[in-house]
Order: sequence, then structure tokens, then C-alpha cells
Amino acid sequence: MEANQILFIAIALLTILSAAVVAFSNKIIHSAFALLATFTGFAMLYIYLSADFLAVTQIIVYVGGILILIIFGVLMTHRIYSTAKKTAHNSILISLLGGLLALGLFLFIISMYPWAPTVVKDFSPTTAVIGTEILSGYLLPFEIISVLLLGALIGAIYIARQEDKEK
Amino acid sequence: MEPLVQFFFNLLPFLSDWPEWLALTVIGVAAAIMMFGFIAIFALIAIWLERKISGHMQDRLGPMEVGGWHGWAQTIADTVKLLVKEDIIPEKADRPLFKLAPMIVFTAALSGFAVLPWSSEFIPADLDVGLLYILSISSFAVIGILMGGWSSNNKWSLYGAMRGVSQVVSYEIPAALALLAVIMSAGTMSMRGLVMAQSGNILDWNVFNFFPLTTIAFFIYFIASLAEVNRTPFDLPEGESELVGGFHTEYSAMRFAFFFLGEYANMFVVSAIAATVFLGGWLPPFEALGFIPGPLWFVGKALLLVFVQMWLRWTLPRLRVDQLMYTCWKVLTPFSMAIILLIGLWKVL
Amino acid sequence: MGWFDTHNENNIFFGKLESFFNWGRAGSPWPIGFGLACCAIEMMATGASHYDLDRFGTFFRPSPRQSDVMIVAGTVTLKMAPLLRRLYEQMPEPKYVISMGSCANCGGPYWRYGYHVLKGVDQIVPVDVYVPGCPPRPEALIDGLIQLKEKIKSGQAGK
Amino acid sequence: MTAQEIHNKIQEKFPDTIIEFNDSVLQPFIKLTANQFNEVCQFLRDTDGLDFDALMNLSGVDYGEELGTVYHLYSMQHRHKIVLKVNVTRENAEIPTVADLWRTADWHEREVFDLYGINFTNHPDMRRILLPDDWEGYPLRKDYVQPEVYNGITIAHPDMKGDSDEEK
Amino acid sequence: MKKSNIPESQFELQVPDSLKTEEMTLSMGPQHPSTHGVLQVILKTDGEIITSAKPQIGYLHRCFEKHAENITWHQVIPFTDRLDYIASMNNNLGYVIGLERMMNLEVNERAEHLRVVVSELNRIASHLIALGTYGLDIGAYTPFLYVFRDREKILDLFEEICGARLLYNYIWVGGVAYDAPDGWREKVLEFCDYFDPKVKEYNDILTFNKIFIERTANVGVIPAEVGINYGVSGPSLRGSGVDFDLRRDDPYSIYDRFDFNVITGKGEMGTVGDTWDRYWVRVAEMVESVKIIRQALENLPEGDAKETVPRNIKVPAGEYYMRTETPRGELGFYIISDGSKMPNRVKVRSPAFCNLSVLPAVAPGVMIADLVAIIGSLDIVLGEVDR
Amino acid sequence: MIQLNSFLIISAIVFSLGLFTVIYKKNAVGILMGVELILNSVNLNFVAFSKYVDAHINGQLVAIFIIVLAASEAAIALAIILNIYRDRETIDVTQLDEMKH
Amino acid sequence: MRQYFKNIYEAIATILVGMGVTWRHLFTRAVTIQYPHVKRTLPERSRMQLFVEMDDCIGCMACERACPVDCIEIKTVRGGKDEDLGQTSNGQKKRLHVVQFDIDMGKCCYCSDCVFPCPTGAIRMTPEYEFITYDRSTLLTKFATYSPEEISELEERERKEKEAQAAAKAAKLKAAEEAKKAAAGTDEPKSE
Repeated sequence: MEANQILFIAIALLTILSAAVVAFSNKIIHSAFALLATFTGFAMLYIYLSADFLAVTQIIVYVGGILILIIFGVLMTHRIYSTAKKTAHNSILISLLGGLLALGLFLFIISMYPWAPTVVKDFSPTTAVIGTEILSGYLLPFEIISVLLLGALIGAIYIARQEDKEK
Repeated sequence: MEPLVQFFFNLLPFLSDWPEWLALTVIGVAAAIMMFGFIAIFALIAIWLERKISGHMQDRLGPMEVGGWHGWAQTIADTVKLLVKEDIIPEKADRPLFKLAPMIVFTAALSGFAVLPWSSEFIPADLDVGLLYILSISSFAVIGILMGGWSSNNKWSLYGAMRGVSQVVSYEIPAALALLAVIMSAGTMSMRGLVMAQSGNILDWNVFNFFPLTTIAFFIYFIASLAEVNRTPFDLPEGESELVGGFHTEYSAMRFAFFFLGEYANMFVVSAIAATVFLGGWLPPFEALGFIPGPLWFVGKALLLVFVQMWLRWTLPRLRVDQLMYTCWKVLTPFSMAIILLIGLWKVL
Repeated sequence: MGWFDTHNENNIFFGKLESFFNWGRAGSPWPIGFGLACCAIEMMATGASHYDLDRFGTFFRPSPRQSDVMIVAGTVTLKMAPLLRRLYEQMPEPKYVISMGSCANCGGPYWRYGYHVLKGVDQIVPVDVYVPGCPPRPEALIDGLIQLKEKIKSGQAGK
Repeated sequence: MTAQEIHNKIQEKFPDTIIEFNDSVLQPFIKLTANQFNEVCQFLRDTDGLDFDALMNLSGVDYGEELGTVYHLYSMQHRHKIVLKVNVTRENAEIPTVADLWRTADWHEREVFDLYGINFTNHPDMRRILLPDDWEGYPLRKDYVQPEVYNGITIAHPDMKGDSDEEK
Repeated sequence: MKKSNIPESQFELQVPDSLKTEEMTLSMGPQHPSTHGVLQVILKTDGEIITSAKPQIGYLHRCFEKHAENITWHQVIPFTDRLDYIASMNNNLGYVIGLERMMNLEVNERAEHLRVVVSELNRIASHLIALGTYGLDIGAYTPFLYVFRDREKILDLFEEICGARLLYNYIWVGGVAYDAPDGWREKVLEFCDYFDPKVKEYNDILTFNKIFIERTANVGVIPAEVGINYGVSGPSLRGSGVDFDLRRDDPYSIYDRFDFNVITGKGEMGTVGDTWDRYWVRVAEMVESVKIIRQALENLPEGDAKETVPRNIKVPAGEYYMRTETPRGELGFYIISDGSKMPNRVKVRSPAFCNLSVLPAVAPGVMIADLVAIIGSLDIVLGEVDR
Repeated sequence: MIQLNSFLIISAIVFSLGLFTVIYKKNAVGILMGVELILNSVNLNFVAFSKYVDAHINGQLVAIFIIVLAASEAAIALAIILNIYRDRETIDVTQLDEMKH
Repeated sequence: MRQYFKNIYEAIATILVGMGVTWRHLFTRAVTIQYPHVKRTLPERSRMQLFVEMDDCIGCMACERACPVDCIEIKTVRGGKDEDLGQTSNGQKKRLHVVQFDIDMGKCCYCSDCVFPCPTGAIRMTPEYEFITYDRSTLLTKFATYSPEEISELEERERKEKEAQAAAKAAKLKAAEEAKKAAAGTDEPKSE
């Protein structure tokens, strides 16, 4: 086995195990911090898929943005200074059942279909391609998504500060 | 990775005969150890230097006794002491996170070194998205700070962590925008490409490239980087007079040392980026000075900026949280946006 | 304390190592910046430009977790005593205590009618060095620090 | 305004409250009864011409048989002062508070309560201020006996202990 | 405001329920870098905003008043040193003048002049510490060391005249403990010349620094009426624009012979009575003190400063409330004598105690960083707060 | 050589874990985390297909759009959660079954 | 808007002014006194450790009375009648054995109040400040040179002398009484 593959397995394990911590942890804050490892694992997997720009974007947006939002959400909605806070859960059996069902379904599909690589690509920087592509082929979705993002930002601010208006 | 591999192959020709994965592993480990050693030695010297500089700025001497000449062994003694000190984990702390936090902060600082261009040959990894990578790394440090501050179960630490996070997250924006101004003109995000675009004499450096626009961008980046590494006047997360020790109040011994190391490593990284992006990296200011090797120029420029950071620290008072945000959102961000627009205009015309 | 304590003292290597560690400890005693009364002003003056404690590798840490030396500078009252004790317990080992000034030594001028004054800080924390004076000169405090260093180097200080 | 005039004004408004007026000492004082004290103070503060807007000092005193509180008032506007005294018995030490008139009195009254055990009625927050909450006794009373131990900490200096043992 | 009571609850910040996030209770101190000693402040915060601040004092209660009742008149003087240990000379002066007035004692002219010189020097030293620690609170470390550097020069002068650096026991009933040694007068004048340009240096590095101004201006405003009602005095009251200085308005010693300005806050950088004003009053007062020292030294008469020191102090029965202007404000000694050789009661009306009591009134609504600035601008000394 | 299947399996496992999280947690923020896991696993699929199946990098582009969507979704969701918390002092979704304010 | 730019300008300008100050100080001479290597001479009035010249002490207790904190403890024994205890440096004759002269430097408040009343200048403050100790009890400075045996001997003698004195007094009284009696015996009729 090559070092490359060992590393891949390590990263895959990191991703899956930390995702499991997110799912099973009793402390919501541990879940939140475990997401850090999951997101980073995904970014590393993207590098394996020769998507360097995407990997960096993943870290900037997910770790630098969403994760911090989530942690702040956790801190603001819990008694932030008690480290021993535990959270309540739904029935684990039903949830496990749901999860396992989905997993079984996916594994079945994956095993049934003969996935074969149709193209073999070497690594090449993607930044320039993505830039060109966004401003040509994907211009409309890009514009739409920028409007959506703006709307979401305004909406989030509006919702979070609704009380000011009431007065 | 290729330049680094090439560098090592040139340095140690027998490596190329080894199987690739082994050679790569050896090179990777060697590079990591070199970086760690560099950080450690840099931190030792920088801390000593900071104490000496602050001492002389304050009409005193700084370390004098330990080790003889001007207390050169001072930071070594500090390190030895911190190594053998009792490592306390507060009873009510969240143990796994408490242990993990300094590691994350330090790892983030360490991984910033991966893309620094020391010279035209020696770049550990000449990523195509080098600058973006640096920016993404800083978000790791934030999580580390938040983790440390929260898991200490101390209110002051939590305040420090919250302040630190809001500060770093906000200041990433003007910093990124200021860098973007240069990326626009250079047309690349690779660190090497950025330096290469500045070759020539001092007037070709990006600081003077679109004078005065990039000069302002440089100052914006420098100020924002101060905030990102929590140096005065933006040292709110650890502001002694307000928050006792900020997010590392409860840390002792080696864990505290790692925070400390991380801080100094970060100082170097942001200065090195400023040196790379704005001050021409390893390039000498004049062709005539080309006989001095590139890495010396690079480190020299970075250290100059580190010195300015220290100088500011021992001069200025600390800002308040709302003023910090004011500076970020109402001063730095609009200015950096305006610069991007103007540079775009300049390029088009 | 570290792992090396379990090893035999007679071992040359560990003996040398121990003295190296002691050199490190003696070289950077970080006091907890913690003034109680009059002596605190002299302590500040000692840290200031004219006497400059930084020469000895001493700089004040605000948090007890990161400090090695507690300079009890001033009168300890009964209301303060439990807090002082707690601060001492929060410091990581090895930790040292310098009792600075008459009040910390034995209650000082308040020893007779001071119904609210602790008569000597050694009642609540173990003291390594007593610096007499009311308040002691900065030189005296530095001398106390040097004596503490000697004590650390000889391996007798702290616990 | 001289002390005599101030005395006359109070006498006019509150005829029954003045016990003693002494103009011959260095700082003339008026001794008042406790029951109307707050009203007198309000009068002193709010009357034009008197305008005692500052309470310079509030001090508890142990006179032996009686406890007392001494108020030094000052008018920033007219630059005149007066001393008020209120005496109470040791057993029933209660004086109306003036903390609502001069906020200075808030902490000073707490201090007097702490050290002399005089209770100020209607005070918003009558707690010990200097000593710990679980302290026993009022140290500045002349008959106070210094305790030997507080919460397991020896108070007496070793030298003194020897002395007292010998005396015993 | 004047004719109405100032309710305590007015200063509790009322946060609307809908805006409330998690309320935290924090205990700042007694070991906290910016509480100036062993002060504890119990804070209730909403985010970074403080909703209420309650100072807890008494961590340095050293039973001065009990001591004073058990020792002789003269022996009280060393204990007054330890009240406000930053400005001991001024404390000695207050107590001693109180006794002298009770004893009706005339004091030698030279001694009077020396007293004024040393108290004003001590005032400068005290204000320097106030400046330095204030800078430290705001986050500037270097000014702190600069002021200590200059303060050290004053301490050298003190050490020369009385042998001690901090607690002097210098001003005695009827005179001073030591006459000035040869050449001392010239050294003080030399110091004055040295000191004047230094004030500009402080201003350059701290006072007029934009960050410092932003941090301090419009923060912790104490309106004049509130200040008077709370018994705030000294530079803190003058910062609120009240033109009141005991040295001029209720003169003691020989202060009425000197020509000096009383500095008041004018709200140059923000509102009248904010922390910057209080800070600025201190800076400007140092310059005035230098002026007084120069005048006193110019007229320093020859003679024996210990001439009028009585061998035995006999204080006639009676009582007296003596108040003097220390660097912190109105320090009052309420002395009761029953004619014996010990005081019957010495009550200290400490300025820092009253100044601190205003904290719960101004703290709500400010941020934690501002609270630090407010405590620093009140310039408290815990030795005097707790006595 | 790492096969496409490995990525798909990782993605499937993380997706199931995300689904499990969404069902299992009562806490609204916890559910949000589950959603993020699901989005990430989907992203991984897109990128993997972009590498192995697609001749172009369309998959990566879609992934970028998903990341942006996830960011806006997280912002909005947290704003709502915060609002609910201020209103009800709880973010337990099982207790938030009435629509009236 | 004008205010906005003015603020930015002021911030930059004042920061530069401040940086100028620290820059200048970077090159000025440090004021530090490198204490253990350089010791400065303290002024003669310096009030550090107390010192007692026992040869000059006449045991008058003035210092003990003057001490505000009672840190001086003196015990004296009266000298013998024809015992010469010597003279102090200013010519006063010593009459008392000062068998105990303890100063607890731990309690001392260094006010120098004890120095002024001393009639012979025996007790004085010295500029000596390096008496740091590892053990608190060493702060109790004993100045008296008498050994315990000498003290007990002296005390014994004093006791004896006192007894003798008392006996002599009693004898004297007795004698006087007897004389009175005798006188009464002779003058009995007169007194009645």
C-alpha cells in the first residue's frame, strides 16, 4: 500500500469519526468542535480530488464562517459558562434506524452500479478555470446566488434584530 | 510541493533514488522539523528581542542577568521552566477541549509557514492558491482560541475568546480585501508568482506599484494583521488590565507556552506575508544588492515588520471593542473596497 | 512536578538535569502581579525603569496559572486571607512565596491592635524568603529575589 | 450664615428637636434627637439660604455610656458648615438614615454600622462594609474584646498571646 | 437634581427584556490587574455591557481608627502615613494641622514652607502614579514606566530630606522632623526645571493620543450635582467642572499666600466630567504644583524648622474636623480629644472612599473596558478606602 | 490509486450520520449541524464525480454554489434559532410545536 | 464626513507622535541602576535597619515608650552601688545593666520615632537594607551582650539587693518605730 493511500484512509477515518462525534456526542459544544475536524477532513478529501480552490474555500467558508456561527449559536443559546451542560435527545433507536436505512440504501446503490472512471485527469490548478467558468457558463446562477446571499444576509440581520423594530 | 522536492533533491541527490513515497515522507518530515525549529528559535529570539526593545524604549535595560551577556539565555530559562512546571487542568474545565486548544492554535500557526517563499527555490509548497490558503488557516486559530477560552470554564477566558473571535473574523475582511487589491494587479495567488511580479528595483514593489493606492492597501493589511495576531492596540482578547489574561488565563506550563509560541509564529507569518505581497519578498531593493541571498532579504523584511509591531505595542493604548469594530467596518473595509475599485479602474484605463 | 522526581537523586545524569532545571526556574521567576498595600507601590517601583526587575527575567503575570512566585506585598487582612490562599493554590508547582514588608512578615505595625490583620502570611502559605522593611527598598526586594534564586538553585525552595 | 442663625432656623421649624447648641467650641455643633432627624436634614439641604448640599463627614463615636453619630455638613454654595450630633443608647442604637439625602452617607452609614453597630433605619442596604459578613462584634466600641480566632485563623500575634496568657 | 433625592435605582441600567441575552455575574478582583489593589467589584454584565457594579471593599481594612485610640498623639503620625500610602506627606499634614488648630499652636515659618514643598512634591508623585496606572488600565505600558522614572527623582528628594522613600513620618506637630539638608532647595528647583518638559512627553505619548482620547472621552460622566451628592472631591470633582479646591477655598497651612490656578474639567474632548477630564485635571495640577513649589522655595526663610516642635503634645479636650486637599480630594480628620495623652477618636473621612462610592452610579451601561477606565480615573488607593 | 467508490462510501456514511443527527437531536443547533454534514457529503459526491466522470469541472462549480447556499442557510437558521431562544428560552424543537407567537 | 476624515488624520498623526517619543527613548541612556553590581550610596538620613550602640545605652526606655508599634523590648537591672558601668560617648554615666534590648525588625515600621528621644544617640537608623532572611525569627534582633547566666546572676543580685534594701528599710522602719516607742516611753506623760 502506498503512503498516499494510508494517508487517505487516515483522513477518511478522521472525517467519519468526527462526524460520528457530531452525531453521538452528548454535549452540543463537543459536536460543534468536532465539526471542525469533519470540515477539515472534507477539505483534505477535496485535495485528493484535485480541487485545491474548493478545499481552501471549504475551510474559509465552513471553518471560518459557518462553524463560528454555529459555535456562537451554541454559546448564545446555552448557559455559556457551564462546561457540564448536556442536551436531551430523541429516541436513539428510531434515529439509528433512519440512519442505517439510508446507509444501506446508499451502499446498495454504490455496490450495484459499476462506477468506472470515465476520464483520468492529472492535477491542474483550478482557480483560473473556475473564475472563467463562473463569469461565462455559470453567470446566471452566480448572479442569482449573489442576490440570494445578499437577501439571506439582510434577512438574517432582520430576523435577529426584530425587537428593535417593535419598539 | 515540487519546488521543495526539487530543492531537497538538489541538496541531497541520493534522495531521488529512493522510492517516491519514502523520499516525500522524509522531505515532509524534514521540512516540518525545520519549520518547527525555525519557529522555536525565532520565538526565543523574538521574545528576548521584544523584552530588550521594550526595555530600551522605557529607559531600562530588559533582561540582563541570566546567561551573562545582556541576558541572552533569558528565554531559554523561561522555556526550561515552563517545560518542567506543573501542568494544571482546572477541575471544572472541559478536559479534551482544554488539551486540544493550544495544539490547534499552534498547528494553525505552523501550517502558515507552508507557503512562505523564502527564496526563488525554497518554498515548501508553492500552492496556486497560496494567499487564500493563508487566509483560511487563520480561521483555525480562531477556533483554537474559542476552544481554549470556552473550555477553561472561566468567565474572563470566555470574554477573551469571544472578543478574539469577533475581532479576527472581522479583520479578515479588510486584510483579504487589501491583499485582493494586489492579487488583482499581479493576477495570481501563488506566493512565488506574487514575488515574481515585483521583480525589478524597489519602485516595482507592490507598495509603490500603484502609488498611493497599494501603499494604503499595505497599511490596511498591516493594521488588520495586527488585529489578527492580537497585538496592541488590538490585544483585546488578552487585555491584561481588563480580562486578566484573556483566553489563556487558565493555561499554565507548556500549554501556555504553546499559545505563546503560536502568537510569535503568527506575528512572523503575517509580517512575512506583508513582506511577500507588498515588499517584494526575497528580492533586494536594488539590483546592486543582489549578492545578498534571498532568504536574508525575506527574513530581514519580515523582521522589520515584526519590529514595527513591537514598537507599536510599546507605544499605544488598547482600543475598546466597539471602537475595534468601528475601525474595521467603517474605516478599513470601505477604504480597502475603494482601493480595489480604483485599482480596477486604473487597470481598465 | 515533573517525571524526573521519581528518579534516583544519586544518578549523575538526573542530578545534572535537576540542576539545569533549577537554573531555569531560578532564571525566570514570574511573579503574580498582585499588590496588597504600601509595599505594592515599592514593588511597582522595583519593576519600573530605575530598578527593572526584568533584568532578572521577572515579569508580572496577571494570572496565577502562569506565575511561579507570589510576592505578598502588604498587609494581609482576614477578609483577604482565604483569597490569598486560593491564589496560592491556583499556582502551578513549583511555587515560591516572598513575604515582602513588615505586614506580611508578622503583621507589622498592626500586630497589636489590628483585629482584622493576619499576623504573618506564613500562617496560610509557606514562605521562602522574608524581606524586612516597611516598605522595603526596591533594592531589598531585588536582594530578596536573588536570595530566592540561590535557594532555588540549591533546590531547597518551594515544595 | 453663622451657626447661631442656622440654629435659629432649625429651632423655628422644629422646636422640639434640639437638645443642645454649643457655639463656644472650635466648630459649633447642634445636638438633635433621633426621631425627627431625617426631616431636619431634608430641611437643611433644601431650604434656600441654608443649602447644605454636601455631607463632608459622617462619624460614629463611642462616648462611653452612649453611642453617637456626628455629621459635618457643608454648603458648596454659601461656604458655611455646621456640625450635627445625634446620640443613642447602646442597647437601642437606631438613627434614621440620611442616605436618601446625601448619597455619601450610604457607605458611611454602613461603615458606622459595621464598626459601631448603630443601625440606620430605612437604609437601602444595611450590611457590613469593611469586615467580613460573618464577623462578630463591633470593633470600634470601647468595650470590644479582640477575638483570638476567626474562621480557624489565629488573629492574635504570638507575642501578644504570651502577654495575655501571663496576664491571665 | 439639586433639590431632589438621587435614587439608587436610577443608575441601574434597565435592559429591555427582548434585548437581554445571558446575564453573567462576574467578580472582578480582589486580585485583578486594574482594581488598584484589593478592590473587588461584583459585576452583572449583559454581553460586554455592565448592568450593575457593586464594589466590595474591606480587603485592606487595617484598623487605623482602633490603633489611633490606643497610641499617643504623636505615634498616630506614622499610621496616617499608611492610609494613603502614595501621598503620605499630605496625610501627615492633615492630621498635624488638625492637632495644631486644637492646640492653638503657631508653627515656624520655615517649617511651614517645607511642609508646603514636600506636600506638593508628594502631590506630583501621587498624580504621576495616577497617570501611569491609568495608562496601564487603558493598555499603554510605556507611560507607566516613564512616570515611575520621574517619580523616582521625587523619592530621591524625599529620601534625602527624611530618609524614607514612601512612608515619611516627616511632618510633625509644630514643625517637621528634619530640617532640609544643604543644597536640597537647589535640587528641588532643579527637579522643577527637569519636570516641566516631561509633562509634554506624557501628553505626546498618552494624553493626546487619539486612541486614549477615544477610550476616555465621554466615558463615565459624573455630573457636578451627582458628584457633590456622592461626596466626590478633589481632582475627580474638579473634573466635573466644580471649581472647588480646599487649598484655596478653605485655606490651611500657608496656601493662601501662593498664586496658583484651580484646574477644572471643561469637556475639551467630550463631556464635562468624563474620565478624560479627570485625567487632564491631574496632569494640569502637576504643573500648578510645580508653580507652588517654586514660589515656596523662593520665599523659604532661614531658621530652625524644629523650633516650635513641642516636647509633649497636650491636646485640650474638644473636637475638631480638619479637612485638607490631598491628591485624592478632601481628606478629613475628625479628632476628639478628652485631654489625655491619647486620642479618644480619630475618624478619617477618606476621599478615595467617597470617590469610589460613586462607581455604582456611573458604571451601568458602560463596557467592561470602560469600567476599568472609570476606576482608574477615580484614582483610588485601597489603603485609604479601607483604612 | 484511490477509487471513486471510496469517496462515495465516505460520502454515504457521512450522509447517514447527518441524517441520524437530524433525527436524533432535539436541539435546533444540533439539527443544523446535521444538515451541514449532509450538505458536505453531497458536495463530496459532486467533486468526486467532477474528478472521475466529468471531463470538465462542473461538479466543483456546483459544489461552490452549494457552499454559498449552506452559508446563507446557516446564517438564516441561526438568526431564527436565536430569535426563538429569546422568545421561548429554549431551542428544543419538540417544544416548539405551536405556531402562535 | 469631515469629522470622519479628521478622526482618521488625528489618529494617524498622534500615533506617529507617540511612536516618535518611544523611538527617541530607544536611544537614550537607560536610567536603570544595576543593583547587585552597582549599589548607590544612600543619604545619611536613610531609615533602614535599626542599630543600637550598646555601649551608649543607658537604659532610659525613651525609645521603647516612643515606639508606635511596641517593637522594642528593654529590660534593665540596676547596677551595683560601686560598680562602674562606664560612660556613654557623650559623657553620661551609665547606671543600669541593659540585660535585654530586643528590636523585632519584623514589626518595626521604620518611622525613626525612637531615634529622636534617645539622650545619648545610642539607637540609630542605618542605611543597611540587606537583611533578607529565610527564617522569620532572625528578624528579632538582640543587642544586649549579656549571657543568660550573667542575666540570672545580675537578677539574683538585684533581687538580693532589693531584699537587702527591703530588709534595711524594714530594719530602719523598725528602728524608727522603736526609737519612737522609746521616745514615747519617755515622753508618755507629755503626749497625754
